[in-house]
Amino acid sequence: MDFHKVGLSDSEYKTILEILGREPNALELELIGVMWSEHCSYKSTRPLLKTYPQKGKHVVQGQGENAGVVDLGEGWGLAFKVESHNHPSAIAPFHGAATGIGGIVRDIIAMGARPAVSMDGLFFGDSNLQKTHTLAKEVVKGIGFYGNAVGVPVLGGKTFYSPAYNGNPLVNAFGAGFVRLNKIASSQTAKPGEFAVLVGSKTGRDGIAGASFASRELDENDNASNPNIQIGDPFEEKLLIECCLDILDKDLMTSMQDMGAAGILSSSSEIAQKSGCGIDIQVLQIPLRDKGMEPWEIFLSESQERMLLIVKEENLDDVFKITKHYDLDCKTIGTLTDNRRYKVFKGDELIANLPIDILGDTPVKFWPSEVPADLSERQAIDLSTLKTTSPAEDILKLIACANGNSKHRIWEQYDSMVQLHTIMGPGSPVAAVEVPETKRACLLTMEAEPWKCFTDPYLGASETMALSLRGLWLSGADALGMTNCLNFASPEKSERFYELKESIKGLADTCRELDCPVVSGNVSLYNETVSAPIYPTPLVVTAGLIINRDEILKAGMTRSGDKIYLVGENDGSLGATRYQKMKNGKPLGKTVEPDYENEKLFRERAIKTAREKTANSGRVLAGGGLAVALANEAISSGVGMNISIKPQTTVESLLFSEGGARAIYSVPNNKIKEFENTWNGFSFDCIGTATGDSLSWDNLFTIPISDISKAFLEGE
Amino acid sequence: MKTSIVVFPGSSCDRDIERAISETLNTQVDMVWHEETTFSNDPDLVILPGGYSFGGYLRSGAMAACSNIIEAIKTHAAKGKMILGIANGFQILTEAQLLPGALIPNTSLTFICQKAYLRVEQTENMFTSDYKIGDVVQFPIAHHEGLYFLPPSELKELEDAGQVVFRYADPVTGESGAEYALEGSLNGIAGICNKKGNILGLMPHPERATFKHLNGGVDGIAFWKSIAKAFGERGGF
Amino acid sequence: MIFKAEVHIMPRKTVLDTQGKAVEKTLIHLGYTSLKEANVGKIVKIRLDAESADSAKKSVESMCQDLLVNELTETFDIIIEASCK
Amino acid sequence: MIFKAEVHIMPRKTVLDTQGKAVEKTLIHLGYTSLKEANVGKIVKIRLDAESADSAKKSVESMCQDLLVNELTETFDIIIEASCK
Ligand SMILES: Nc1ncnc2c1ncn2[C@@H]1O[C@H](COP(=O)(O)OP(=O)(O)O)[C@@H](O)[C@H]1O
Ligand SMILES: [Mg+2]
Repeated sequence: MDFHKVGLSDSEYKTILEILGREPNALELELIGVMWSEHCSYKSTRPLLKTYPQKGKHVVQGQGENAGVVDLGEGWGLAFKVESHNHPSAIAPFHGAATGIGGIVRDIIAMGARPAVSMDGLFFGDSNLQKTHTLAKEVVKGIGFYGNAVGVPVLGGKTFYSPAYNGNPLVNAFGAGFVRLNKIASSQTAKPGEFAVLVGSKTGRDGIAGASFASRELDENDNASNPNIQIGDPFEEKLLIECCLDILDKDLMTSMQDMGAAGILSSSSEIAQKSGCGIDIQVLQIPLRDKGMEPWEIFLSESQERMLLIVKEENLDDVFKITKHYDLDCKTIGTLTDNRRYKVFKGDELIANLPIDILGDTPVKFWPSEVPADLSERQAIDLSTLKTTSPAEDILKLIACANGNSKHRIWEQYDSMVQLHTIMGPGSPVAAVEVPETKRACLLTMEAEPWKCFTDPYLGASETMALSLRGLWLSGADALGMTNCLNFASPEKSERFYELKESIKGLADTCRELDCPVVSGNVSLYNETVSAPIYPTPLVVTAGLIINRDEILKAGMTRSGDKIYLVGENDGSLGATRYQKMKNGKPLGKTVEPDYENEKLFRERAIKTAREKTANSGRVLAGGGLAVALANEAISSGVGMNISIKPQTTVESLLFSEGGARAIYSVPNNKIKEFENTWNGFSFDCIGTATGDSLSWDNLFTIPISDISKAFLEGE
Repeated sequence: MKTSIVVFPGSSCDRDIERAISETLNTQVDMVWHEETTFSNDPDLVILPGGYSFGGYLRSGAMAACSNIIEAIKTHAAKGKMILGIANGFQILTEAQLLPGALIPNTSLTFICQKAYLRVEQTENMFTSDYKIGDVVQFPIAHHEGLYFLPPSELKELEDAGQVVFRYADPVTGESGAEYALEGSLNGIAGICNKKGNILGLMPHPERATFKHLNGGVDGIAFWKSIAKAFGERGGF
Repeated sequence: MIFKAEVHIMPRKTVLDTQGKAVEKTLIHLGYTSLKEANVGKIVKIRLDAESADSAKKSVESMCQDLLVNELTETFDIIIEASCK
Repeated sequence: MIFKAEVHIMPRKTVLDTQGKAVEKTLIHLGYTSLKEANVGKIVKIRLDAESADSAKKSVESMCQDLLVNELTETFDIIIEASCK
């Protein structure tokens, strides 16, 4: 069998021969090929991911498990992770997106947590194309189909349109769950002599070699007919959640692992290797859905809704009883051993026999990195092209544009309230969920800034991360940790690898400087079609904590008579902003340089403002800058504003620049003193009053709120 | 007062209801698996929760209506005791023919999760006595098959008998009717009861409008209070 | 003997077939202007053991009443076909 | 001439028919122990104007590809019948 067919390079194959001291048989070659694929091995990014700050006082479980866990206090932890399901969603938008939710939910179960929150990061092609809408509709339907039925609320997300995603949409699914800290499950605690038990769906031919499929570029014909597509069954998944939590609650398992990419192979080899064991698997024991499946197909199948549990002999009967109660298939498929070998038996016949480390300790790949030839072109910006002749018109356009308008048509298709713990759901800049049985609240922000990362991967990633933190701080939360999904093009092209490397550096530096450890994540490479690569798209989700949920400072709570404050500098950068993109048709210019000292000053004051309740409402400046933040605040509060502030540089920069630690607050008159005291030592300015039913700004413009609202809800 | 919440495979609002009634009613709560054939604790109130029983496959509620526990629920109903079906629970009640009608896909053909405003049309039952006729309340909805359907003649009978309890309405004017039903329910019907008033089914979720720190409002509290009242009057506590 | 049965379940004419209407609209939008009408229903294919085609049909009819069909909103046809296997 | 067409759309054999499986289990629970298998699919009934049965079929086939069927997960059959009306 040709090793190239399983995705191995000449040098990789040579290494394999050295390790084994013999040629692998066909099955062994398949197994190694998949485990050494980019998707399973992270071979291009492992050294880079090591540069992330991983430790923090709230971190209970960092990278290396199915999901990270942070400490929420009072005995509770939050398990969370974001995953990509880009390639499957490009081929089969409905099923691809649906199984994306299914996959992340199982990662959360695997930590012993009850899945409690989802969020979706969606990046679609040109919003003017019918094709984009058809695809988006299917993706959203798929997410709703799965998430609604499995009973996990969607608390927010991100939707971004750009022609850069035309052939290659991105679907990133975030999941989080609550777990008792003394009940955390692990994939590293199996012991020799224990049994590997497969629970859930039967194994079929769906999704075979999906992992290697996700490790290459999409070719234009992938639409035709591809057997790789997986179909999800949220009903089975819901039963799986209840069943696994039940077994865990009764202390009947010692270790657990979900089956994601490379199904049985990766779950069984990972659990054995991480636990320092070997494993014997009996292929004839695996319940099958299709006839005549070959062993390699069985091991690589990505059939959904399956979990691998490690169970002591004396607990097997009880485990079978519980799985029967939930009407789930359950079968003992293997035994943990102490010989550190991965052995597959077909009856009495030994059909694969590999050292376990060959599947787990995969090689690293170093790609050359080169500054993109057109980077300086991307960073050049001609300010004279950015003049506004009608600020009112421009604001309305920014509010109505595909990336600025309300996404309610999407999130109203998701159940955002099931589980009865949603404090702030989709539509608010920050999501918030109560921590079970406590007065605490966990806050979440999802951010991505593809334009800024395109013009400067380092600065863009840094700003993305800072933005996600500012939202938490402003709401009154301390950041606990973050998870990230790195969506990039082929690392084999040196200019693309540069973008990847620099983005990771931007995230790592910002996380380190601002005390936010990285606890989990996912990498999706080869996101490009023959026509073009996607923008570098690191997406982050940051989790925060508020001890007293009544101290959350929300947006959209401005009351008539409040004073409006701008905290932070008047100007950010117009580079790669929503406004600049609208004027020039493509992203140009760099965003701001990070200023960590300033961020920390902001952090301290923002958290204090929320805790002391000196503001009624607050909102950080994001896409569209100050003008759009004010407009959004006015419509969500239903009250107008009279703003008066002189530009220090240009009107455009004042209204529309982005970046940096900046926010608007609405402060009731009796709290002004306290508020100003809090912000002493940071630049702040009272810029107006909340009143009337228009947003007006000196002699620049007056726009009725009803017009802004219409633009926001109806779009272009 | 004793309550049993029936749990079907795929139910997802069972724990939500448990929490909502535990905080608002003085009741002992039992979770009962659908495979049971009887209620062991002789409940006063049986609740069928929302969610996707049996994955929502074939028709929402159709397969749950074939569960073992349904016979026990029918016996409970025949005794004039209370049954409440919310969302999927309502669908199960119609499929089990404990309430008339059927719930078919929303006209939008999409799932809809939103705040919904309902006019209280009837208070002569065991679930809404703490409201006044004409009150407009907000209970969130979250469903894909929530369009209430009944053939015209039976619909008229239902209306004439005053069995419509909640109807979708305009929050400002309080006017109710089909035009306010996001999913296209006939006559804007959101919830109905049987003739005796001991069985209520509704698509909106009162349990999601029970906790003030959550984002669903608090209009559901009076709903739970009404149930308590029904028991107070009958000396049930 | 093993029989194959097909149950064709369609929305009643008095019930708005929203799905059919939506399909119709989209097809016409896609350029199929010769389309007059589209209706969407469900098909259940069943394999069952029975003495005769007649008893197979009876059995399937009763499945329809018990589970497969909601006669308030749906109508159905049953097609029985003896299977070779 | 007006033709009636029926499209029977079923989940591919290699794809799990979760709905069929659930229906099967419930029917057996209801006592239909002679049941061997149940599969659930969709049926689309179409009326359309066409020159001939052949061209009607071609047209419906193309509707299937464009909208009605997801060939990654579903298979379909088309039945054409000339209509009297
Ligand atoms: N795909 C989605 N799913 C759920 N909520 C979404 C989705 N896209 C956007 N939202 C919600 O809409 C709001 C604004 O979305 P976002 O993309 O961040 O726009 P902006 O950049 O204007 O803040 C947020 O509350 C977000 O949670
Ligand atoms: Mg945002």
